[in-house]
Amino acid sequence: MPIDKRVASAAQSLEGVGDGATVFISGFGGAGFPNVLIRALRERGPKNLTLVVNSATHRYSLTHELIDANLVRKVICTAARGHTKDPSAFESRWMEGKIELECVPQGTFTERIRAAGAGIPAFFTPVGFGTELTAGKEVRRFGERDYVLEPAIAGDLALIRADTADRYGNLTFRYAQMNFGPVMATAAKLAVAEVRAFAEEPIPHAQVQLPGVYVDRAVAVS
Amino acid sequence: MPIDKRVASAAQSLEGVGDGATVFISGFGGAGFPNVLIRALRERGPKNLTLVVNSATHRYSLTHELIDANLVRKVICTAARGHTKDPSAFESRWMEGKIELECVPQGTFTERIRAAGAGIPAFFTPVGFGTELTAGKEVRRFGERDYVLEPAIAGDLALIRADTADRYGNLTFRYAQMNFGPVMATAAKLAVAEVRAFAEEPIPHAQVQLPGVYVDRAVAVS
Amino acid sequence: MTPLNRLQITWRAAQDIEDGEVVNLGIGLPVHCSDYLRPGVDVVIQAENGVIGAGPLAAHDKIDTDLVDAGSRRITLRPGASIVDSSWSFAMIRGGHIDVTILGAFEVAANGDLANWDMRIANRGPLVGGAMDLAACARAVWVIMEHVTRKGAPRLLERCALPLTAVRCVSRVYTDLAVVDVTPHGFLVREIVDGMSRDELQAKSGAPLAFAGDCKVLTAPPIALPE
Amino acid sequence: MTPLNRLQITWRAAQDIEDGEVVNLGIGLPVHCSDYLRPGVDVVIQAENGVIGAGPLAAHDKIDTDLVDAGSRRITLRPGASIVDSSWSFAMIRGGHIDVTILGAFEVAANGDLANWDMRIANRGPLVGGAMDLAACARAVWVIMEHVTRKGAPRLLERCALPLTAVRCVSRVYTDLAVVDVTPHGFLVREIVDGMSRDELQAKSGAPLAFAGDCKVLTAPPIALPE
Repeated sequence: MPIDKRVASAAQSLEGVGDGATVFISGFGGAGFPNVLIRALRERGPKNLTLVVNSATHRYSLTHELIDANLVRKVICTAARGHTKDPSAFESRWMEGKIELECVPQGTFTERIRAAGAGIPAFFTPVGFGTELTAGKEVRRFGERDYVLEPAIAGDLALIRADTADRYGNLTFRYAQMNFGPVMATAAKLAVAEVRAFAEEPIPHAQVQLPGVYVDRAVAVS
Repeated sequence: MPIDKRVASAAQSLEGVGDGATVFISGFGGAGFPNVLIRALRERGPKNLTLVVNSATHRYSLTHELIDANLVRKVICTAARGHTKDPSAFESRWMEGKIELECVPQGTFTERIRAAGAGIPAFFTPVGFGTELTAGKEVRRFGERDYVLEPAIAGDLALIRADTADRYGNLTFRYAQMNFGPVMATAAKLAVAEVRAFAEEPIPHAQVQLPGVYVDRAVAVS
Repeated sequence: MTPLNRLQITWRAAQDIEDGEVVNLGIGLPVHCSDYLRPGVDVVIQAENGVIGAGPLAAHDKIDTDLVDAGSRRITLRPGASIVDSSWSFAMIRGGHIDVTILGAFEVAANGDLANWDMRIANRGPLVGGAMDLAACARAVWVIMEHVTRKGAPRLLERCALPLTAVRCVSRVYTDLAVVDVTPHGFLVREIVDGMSRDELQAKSGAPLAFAGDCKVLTAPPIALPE
Repeated sequence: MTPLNRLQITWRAAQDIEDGEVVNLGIGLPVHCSDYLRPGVDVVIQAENGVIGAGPLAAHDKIDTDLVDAGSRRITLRPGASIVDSSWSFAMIRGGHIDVTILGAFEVAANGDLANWDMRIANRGPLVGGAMDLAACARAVWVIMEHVTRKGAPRLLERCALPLTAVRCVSRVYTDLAVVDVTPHGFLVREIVDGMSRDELQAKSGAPLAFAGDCKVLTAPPIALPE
């Protein structure tokens, strides 16, 4: 049967997602947030999620809705500070001890995700050495520098945003929309892309920015 | 001064390359060999080179000319077997003990190069565990699998082949020409690209396959 | 007793490739599996050099020297193909994104150990390429090989004698005489060619064989070998 | 004695950016350095979110919500720009491909330790972003900050009191009062504003200052702060 990864609705694209899932959510700097999928996930309502997302609260992302709905047990992120004067939904729950937080330097964050998708269980990095974010981690000297051993972060579900998808799941991205999307798709058991539009024809090979091999389902949202 | 990485000749693109350099050479499966640069390197004639190249002897590559000219002290590669019935220039010298050989699984080869360009001194991989190619290397169990610690491979010079370059050093590749080129460029102190042709205008951002940040010099060869 | 020829072994292996899988086919015999997929089966063929979606060989007048597979064959792209660099290609392999790889082999051990990269040929340099990556990391590793060596020595063994490619990786072996699964309890024969007894097959194997309750006859349509 | 205002500090730092460099400018004040490059200096501005070659802010009628920098500002691309994913972007940073990063800071220690990510604000979550990656891995890490806190406490210290961003990473500090190099022997003042004595500057610093033999007057052209 010819490969076809396009599905009809965001709800359908999340079939099989259950409680306790580790969920990647793409987006950075205001671009690439899969907001339709985030809302569909909230409506689906799986509990005890671990979110792996650059920012626990970004003004252009709907990530906070998952937190507001009490679906989230833990957040792994690089930015946990809200953007308003008052504490965010995340910050309130975190201070109350209801949500666990792991704050990770951004390059380590993306490399740990890439590592999971690339079959690497752990790698050494100079980033974070001597800081409290790597307290307790294994340290080793290579040459004249000190490095920290960082483990991969694998996930159950990746929600990413792209511009177009073809039937094979190949993706193109607009400008800075790419950010964490590609590596998140590689590291999740189920990778779902929301796209502006489906490409009617296969995307020409030189325009593909993420091979469909990594994308399980795609849904067009406009 | 506006950035301009284009140089007039292959000879000029190798200025500063000296004895003892570790040299990456791209190319795999018949595509992406920087043969004009390889010949220019032979003509320049630095001695005691370490070549980091997928194949010590590929029928479409001129790598063997560097070996024939006795410029090579060591080869790090994934394929050290010639393609003719008789031993290759490399194999003869290797058997005579004149050239050192490090044979590396291909995914480990490219990941070790990527690691150098990405600031990672070492990473764990499952590939090669329990084989003679990883004998003596540090082994560690993560979950239910055994992994080997592999170090980065950094270089002094990368010779890579691409299709077009613009003044900023941005590159495009044709089909399978890409292979090791991008990671090799990231891991070398001096990255030189030979291209079919210079692009008169800046390459549109979505068509750039390797950012010019990684390319120091580009030479058009046709 | 009619052993399968080399292309028939390839055909047999290809019958087990499932719709929608991502498949990497080893250099040499395994690449021919793409010619024998079951009707209607759509797969993505990954080549280590970064071609994701390799198509058939290029016609002579359509050859492009930049469009090659890992075996330097001039190929085409199937619809939906893309091309990545070696770093992505092997991240894909090592990360477990290849559903099946089909590889040639010299020896397979009863615990799934594979020896397929180094025959210890005198006076020749080693050649490992992507063999270790594929063997260690594809979700399923299938082997295509003659059941015995040219000298008649078994290739299914208690332990590999040749240098290993990867440990405990092979799940299934297709030979000219049988289809053999590698299970936690050792080799389990799923199919055996017509006219060969179980004892005869065992005699050509270097490790104990168990036979599946529903052990079938291994058959393949006639396929002529090229001259 | 006329301390530099915040934009003048930015201007001063920008004067030291060399032609052809790859530069990452921190969120907040440092991004303004791109407005004050010396005439003829051509650089590549890298943003952590993957924009390689960020240009000026987009005009109001040219805004594209997908074209942003790491600070969510709607920007443009300069000629020759490209865009990579976060994995490549941070590989570029961690791999030492950024010639200079200019960052804001709370504290800098005499050994180059930097504290710029966590002020320990009560009831707020931590925010590290790419600060640790840039501080640990850019070839040169320059800091822009007021010489003292709002309460008058020094920010140049023997040891940082706030949580570290990276150890031994800062090479130069631009303040409203001075330009200070971090050397193996501690702080070395290169420039000091007119009318301020060395003793006065020392009194506003929490670690010993040495003064360069050719210590100059720190000056900047008038730049009005926005309302």
